Amino acid sequence: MIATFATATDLPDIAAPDIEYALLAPIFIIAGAAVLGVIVEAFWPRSSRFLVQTGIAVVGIIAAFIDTVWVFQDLDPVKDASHLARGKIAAEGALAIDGPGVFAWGILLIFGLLSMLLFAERRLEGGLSGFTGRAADAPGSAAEVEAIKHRVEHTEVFPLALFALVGMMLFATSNDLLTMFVALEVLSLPLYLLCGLARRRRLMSQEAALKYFLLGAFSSVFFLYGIALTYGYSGSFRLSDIDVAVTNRSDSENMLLAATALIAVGLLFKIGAVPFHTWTPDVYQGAPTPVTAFMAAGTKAAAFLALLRVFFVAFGGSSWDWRPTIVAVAIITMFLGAVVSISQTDVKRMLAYSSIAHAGFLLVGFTGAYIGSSDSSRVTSTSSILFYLTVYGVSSIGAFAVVTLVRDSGGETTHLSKWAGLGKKSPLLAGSFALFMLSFAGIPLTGGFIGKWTVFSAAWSGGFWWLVVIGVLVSALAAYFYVRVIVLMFFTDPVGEGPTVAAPSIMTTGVIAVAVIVTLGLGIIPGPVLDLAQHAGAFVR
Amino acid sequence: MFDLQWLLIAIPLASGLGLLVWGKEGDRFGHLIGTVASALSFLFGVVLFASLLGKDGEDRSQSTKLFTWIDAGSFHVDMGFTFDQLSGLFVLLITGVGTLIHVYSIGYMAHDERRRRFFAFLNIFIAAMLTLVLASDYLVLFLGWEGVGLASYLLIGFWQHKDSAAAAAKKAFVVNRVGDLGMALGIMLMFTEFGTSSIHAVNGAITGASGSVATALGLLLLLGACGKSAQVPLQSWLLDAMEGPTPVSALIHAATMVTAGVYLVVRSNGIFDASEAARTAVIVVGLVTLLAGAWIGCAKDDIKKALAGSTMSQIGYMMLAAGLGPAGYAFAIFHLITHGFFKANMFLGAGSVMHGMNDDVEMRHYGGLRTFMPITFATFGLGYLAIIGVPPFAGFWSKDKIIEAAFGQNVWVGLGALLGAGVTAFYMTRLMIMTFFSEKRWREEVHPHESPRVMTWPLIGLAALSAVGGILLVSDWISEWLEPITGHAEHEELAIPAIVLTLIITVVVLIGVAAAVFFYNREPIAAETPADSSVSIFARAGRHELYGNELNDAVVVRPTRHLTRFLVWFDGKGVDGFVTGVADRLGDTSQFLRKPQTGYVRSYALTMFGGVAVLVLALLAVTLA
Amino acid sequence: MNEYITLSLILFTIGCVGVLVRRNAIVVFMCIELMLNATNLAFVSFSRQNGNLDGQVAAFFVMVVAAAEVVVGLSIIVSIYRARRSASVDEASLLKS
Amino acid sequence: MILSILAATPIAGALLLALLPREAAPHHRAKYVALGVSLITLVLSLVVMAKFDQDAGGYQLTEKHEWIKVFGAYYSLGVNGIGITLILLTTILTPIVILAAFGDRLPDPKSTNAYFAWMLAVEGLAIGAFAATDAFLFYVLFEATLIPLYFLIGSFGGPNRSYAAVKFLIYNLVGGLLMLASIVGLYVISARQGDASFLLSDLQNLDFSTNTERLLFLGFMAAFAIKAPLWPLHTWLPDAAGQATPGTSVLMVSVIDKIGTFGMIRWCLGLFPGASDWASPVVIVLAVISILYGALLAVGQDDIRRLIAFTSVSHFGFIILGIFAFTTTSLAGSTLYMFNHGLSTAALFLVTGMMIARRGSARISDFGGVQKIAPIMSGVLLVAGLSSLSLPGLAPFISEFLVLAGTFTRSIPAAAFATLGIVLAALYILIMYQRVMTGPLKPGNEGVSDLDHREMASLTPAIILIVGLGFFPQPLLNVINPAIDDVISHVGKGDPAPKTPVNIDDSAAQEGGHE
Repeated sequence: MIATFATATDLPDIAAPDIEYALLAPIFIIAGAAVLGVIVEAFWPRSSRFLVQTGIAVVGIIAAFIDTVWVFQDLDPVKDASHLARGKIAAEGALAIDGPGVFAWGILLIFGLLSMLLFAERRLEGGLSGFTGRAADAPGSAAEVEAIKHRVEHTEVFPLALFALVGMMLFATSNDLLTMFVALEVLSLPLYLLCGLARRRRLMSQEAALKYFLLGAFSSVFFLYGIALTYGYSGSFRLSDIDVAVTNRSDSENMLLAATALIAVGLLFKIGAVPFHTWTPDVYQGAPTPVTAFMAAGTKAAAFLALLRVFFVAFGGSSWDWRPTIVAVAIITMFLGAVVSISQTDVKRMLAYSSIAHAGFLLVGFTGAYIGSSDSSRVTSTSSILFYLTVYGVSSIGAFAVVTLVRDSGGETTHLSKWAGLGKKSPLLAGSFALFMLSFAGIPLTGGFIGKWTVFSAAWSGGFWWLVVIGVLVSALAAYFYVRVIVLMFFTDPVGEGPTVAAPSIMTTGVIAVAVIVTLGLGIIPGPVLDLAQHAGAFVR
Repeated sequence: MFDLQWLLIAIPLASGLGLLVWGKEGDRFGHLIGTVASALSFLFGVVLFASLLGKDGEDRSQSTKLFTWIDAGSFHVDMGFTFDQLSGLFVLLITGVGTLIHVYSIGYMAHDERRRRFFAFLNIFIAAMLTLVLASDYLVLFLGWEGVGLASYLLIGFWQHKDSAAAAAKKAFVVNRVGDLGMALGIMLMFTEFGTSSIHAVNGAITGASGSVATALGLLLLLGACGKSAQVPLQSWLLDAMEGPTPVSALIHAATMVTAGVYLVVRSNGIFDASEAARTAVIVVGLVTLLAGAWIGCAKDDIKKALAGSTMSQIGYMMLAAGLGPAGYAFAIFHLITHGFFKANMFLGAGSVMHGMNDDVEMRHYGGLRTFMPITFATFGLGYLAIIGVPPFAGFWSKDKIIEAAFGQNVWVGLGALLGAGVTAFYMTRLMIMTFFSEKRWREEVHPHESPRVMTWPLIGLAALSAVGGILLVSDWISEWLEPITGHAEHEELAIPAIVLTLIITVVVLIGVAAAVFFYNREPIAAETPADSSVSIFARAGRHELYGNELNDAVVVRPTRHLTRFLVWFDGKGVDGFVTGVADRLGDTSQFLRKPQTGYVRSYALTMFGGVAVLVLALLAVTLA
Repeated sequence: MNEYITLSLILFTIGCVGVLVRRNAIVVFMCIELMLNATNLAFVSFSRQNGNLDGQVAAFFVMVVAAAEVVVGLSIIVSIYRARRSASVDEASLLKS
Repeated sequence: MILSILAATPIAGALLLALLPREAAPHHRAKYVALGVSLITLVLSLVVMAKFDQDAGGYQLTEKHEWIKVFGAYYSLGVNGIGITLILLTTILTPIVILAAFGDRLPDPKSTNAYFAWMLAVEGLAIGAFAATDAFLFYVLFEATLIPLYFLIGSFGGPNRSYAAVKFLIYNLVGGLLMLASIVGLYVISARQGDASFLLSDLQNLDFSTNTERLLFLGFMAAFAIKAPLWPLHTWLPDAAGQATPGTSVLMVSVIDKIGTFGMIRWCLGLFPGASDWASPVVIVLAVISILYGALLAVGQDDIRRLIAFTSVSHFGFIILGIFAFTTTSLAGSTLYMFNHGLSTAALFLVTGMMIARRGSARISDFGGVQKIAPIMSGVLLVAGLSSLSLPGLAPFISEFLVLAGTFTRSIPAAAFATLGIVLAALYILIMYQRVMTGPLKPGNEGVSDLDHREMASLTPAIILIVGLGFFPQPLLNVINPAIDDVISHVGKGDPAPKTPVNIDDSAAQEGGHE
């Protein structure tokens, strides 16, 4: 008894961790919004729930964004850093609230906002959202019919999306591998579910969910094992500690390399790099288009931030070991994405392959591994990728928004042949889609061009001029199929009565408009955003 | 006053362009304006020439700079003209004969609804030809050179609705282009060598340059001359050129343009004096053409083509003379002028005959026309006497001098020239017999009649000139007149006295005449052209223009056509095929690479697993390496 | 010490092979769970080796995550099963090439 | 400022047209708005010409604003003699093209606005590209011109137009992207040597290692060699020209392709003189091949538009030959050639386009004897054709001769082979003219009417310029010469001196009359 007391009293008192709430506020806001959404889900009357959920999500994201801007502004530069870096390690070292991370928060929130607006579009399905009424019902069953009759809707999509957003934000800023793993799951699990919730073509949607889930889990296990090996090697999850262990490494080289490889697997899977891309086309095609947009923009951004952080901070010391391999991956990814998309007949699949190709271009910037120097303000790998992600994310959300509007009796018509003559039917819509295509192709006066330019310059700065040459050749190849779509829309006569273009509500229209403006604006005056990305500086260790 | 010499060119040029743009309203008096323009130019030329006579030797070369034509980088060309003894003579010849032919054409083209355009083209020709002879820079000369080529193209093809005419026009232009190739390269060489292409400067500085440069320049210019003057090997276009209206044949393809080559050689005497080889080449070309032309002239039954062959041959004489150097330049020009008179005269005469014979050119359908068109006969006869070189007519003096000079150069050359004289006599006599003598062989629908006055007066004028043209030689006036330009040549003595040679020439000429009479006055001439098989090998070769066209076809035209066909194929299958081939391969690759996307999640997992393995191994490999 | 790592590797491989060869979605999923637990074993043994607790903490995190994964995974698989009356992963192959 | 206004005017016009309501035939408004805008631009360009000081070399009317700080890219414009010549060409041709295009029958009658809007866009972007003195700005404008042309070809061309459009775009994009790689390289290098800057003046002060310079040069050259089609990269041109409307072809061949040759002078010679010198032998050989190859293929064509396209391949060969001969004479010739070729090709494309529209076929073998019923048309075709075979007295002769003469001083074989081109030129033009215009009227051509007043009005300026510049090229050459001297002195290769020079003034004095 006494002993127990004694032991009890002897216990060292656990110091309460101090959390920089001010810095982390954006995450908390989104998480709070998500939780609030769950509560609303429980208590709010069904009739007006959809609107309330939309409101919560939108308001939450906007608030978080404003706060993010604030946080970004008063990140104080790090002393005695070899090169410019802002921010600090927070939450007991779990998170690094630094320039790139917060910038990533910003764009993630923007992507989230735009996607939420697409989620909330209800005019296309006759007053219902694009998500299935009751996921539990088997497709085509009586229950489903009846659910549609009573206009049941899954309003959980909003909290789910918000949770995924939280995961992404954590992923982008997590400073130790364990947090990173948790964040990875937090962002993945809701997406698995969201993928299965399409209102039309539910079989495909569920299949997409299943594939995404199984393969995602599979990859995250490798990621986890990589973490385990790293931990075994360095005895810590902290990126900075790992860095120390890596820089003055002595023995058991191979274990470190295996760890590096496995961690890379998890991250490359998320960004959809070859040979871990196989899920991308199927999931992009099967998932509800708004979800696809969200994934395409958000997941890629978050995953790339994590990739940069792990490899520049933790494994920066062994960059000469992993760079050649990543270069190979980059080349294969660019090439396969570009080539295979040539023979695609489905718009969403084609966009999926194009996203693979873009992952390749982003990897080119990444392998440059040019982290800048304090004296010159040259474009660094980090800033170039941040800019590229911004442009690519907005453009692809816009593109998918356009996809939601081209419909026939069976819902969206994603088969390319149905898109013939769209330019005659509605020039504005086709024009904006063409603009996104040109931006993907990297034609000047669009943001995509500046993006390509930045990643290539980063690669060259890193000494990979020949990789740049390969890159430009592949982008010429990639341009071919974007151009094909334009030919289809403008120069080809419609088959039959041609596609019908649904009249969207202000929300989808707004999304497309914003996407167009951003794509053009970043093409003509990219200066401000580029300066922000430069201002973000390097990662904090 | 010489500062206004550009007016010589400007007047006909303005009139020509004006007539072109004027439109239908101009049809009524377009021809008059054209004629007046040419006449004005002639009168002004006479005035200038007269005042040139007034000056003493040094001032007889009057240059003016109109404006700077080209000044780019280190290349500088002035639009400048030089009116001197040589160009003066040409101005008179061109505008004089030109005006007469304008007058003649008023009648000849009376019934052509495009007469206004015809006169416009004639004026443009006059302007271009004057530019050619007045130019004081080789590039300006080239401007006129190609200008006359254009005019000849337009006029040969004037009756464009005839395929043969259009083809002949194109042929003339293209063959001339080959010559111009030489000209152009020559001018470039001058620019490279001397930094200028001013005629005076180049001919002055040539002595400072290496002999090879002089030879190269000489040969390149000779190539140009061959093209313009239808000398072997670029002779083939001239006979086809007879598709053009007869006044054109008279003015361009007999009197003036075709002699531009001779002018070029004489004008470039500095260059040719500096290169023995170039001169020899000129002589050879002249001699060959002389005989070839004569040969062709003997075999043709088409009156215009017979005359064209004779033109070739006569220009051969001039070339030959020009090739003799200072000894021959003056005589070349002399023969050029006299030939201008009598050949224009005979062409117009032929035109007058055709006018009376419903534009039939086949001599075998003529015969006995002397009574029906006496004036034409008379004038033509004078021309005939002049060309075969019967004293005292113009041709006698000029040709005699050339043959004499040829013997002075080399006995074989002399013999060739002599033979040519005989053949000339033969074919011209044949032509006279078939046309004006012998029995009538007309188609029934034709009613021969004399041409209107407007056509006969020019004939008379030219006939008179051909008769008295010889006076230019009185006390060697022409040689002395041209000496400042051509340089002095002391007259070397021949083995035999000149008078004897003259006698020999006359005898040879008479033999030629006799032979023709013997052959063509014995039995009646067949109204139908005998088949090739029935005539002698010589006649056959002559009819086919010594197979020049066949040669061109075999050597140039057909190979080019084959090459073109091959290249078209190659461009499609080879160059473009490569590009499209790459595109196709990419398409196949794409189809192939989408196969692994089977849709089976386990195969995806397998791919990923393989990826993991590869990645790990790759990293290990990199570090081991 | 290394024996534990070896064991975890063996378990991991077994799970991996299972994922690759089994048809039934449930079984595939369980194989993934097996791999997760193999990882846990690795964590714990490394934690022992490095002499700090982080690895064991990690193991707990992984369990929680695994639980969450089960929830999501099963729900998806069940809905698929309802739709197709089969949980074979090979039948779900509408989306391809 | 004036240059910005000059470039912005057509762009603004294009936007205006895009905003105008799409009205059904006969869409007068759009046409006249487009014509008006292009005429205003012409006037503005004349103002620029007036402000331009001919005797002073270097860049004038410059303006400079920071654009993208991180890249060191500036919005920086300025013209030298070469730039202003080509700007003038653009502003002169556009009204001609627009006026001639009034009659074009478009696949979709409601798309007239778009048709003319794209044309104006091309004009504006081209002017910008000619005036840009910042490599990045130039690249952006250079590539941007692809988009309007792509739509012009793809939406308004013949039956096979979309293939031609895609081929055009991809071909040029490949070149453009290779150039992009070089642009990136320039950025990295200039950033290493201080603050990044894309200003021409700053780039010219960079020092490259030999290999770097050559690689960067190749990137630029690839883009320009495809744009100004140099054998064997030419195959996109015949297809594009064969499918596009005449107006589009003119804008493409006469204006946009000139950016290629222009770029060789300003950027290849300007930034990489050493590498240009290193590459010149190969380029010269390719240029000579282009001259003869293009001419021979032109002889072999039956489609008039493809024929003209191949003649352009040949002519571009001359231009490139002159550029890489590195003599003031040939370079001045090339620059003048760009202007003249623009005019003569425009006249050819437009008049043949009118013929083709009347006959309903572009096959030479379908025509015959048209001269009888359409004398004016045949006259115009003849003049345009003669200018294309560079007959003395017409503008192209002077430029071609300058190119050849300049090249001759550098390399006699090159010049000699190139000169063969003038014979072939006579072949392809005269054969075409003979088969189309002369001979008896071929059945099927009865409907071919002569030019109407609008068409004559559109063609006359071109013809007048072709003839006028044949006799008085100096106004242009005076503008060009100073710029050429700058380029050559930058490349650092003087003209070869004459071997036995003539003391010009001495001989001139003698020419004064005394023998």
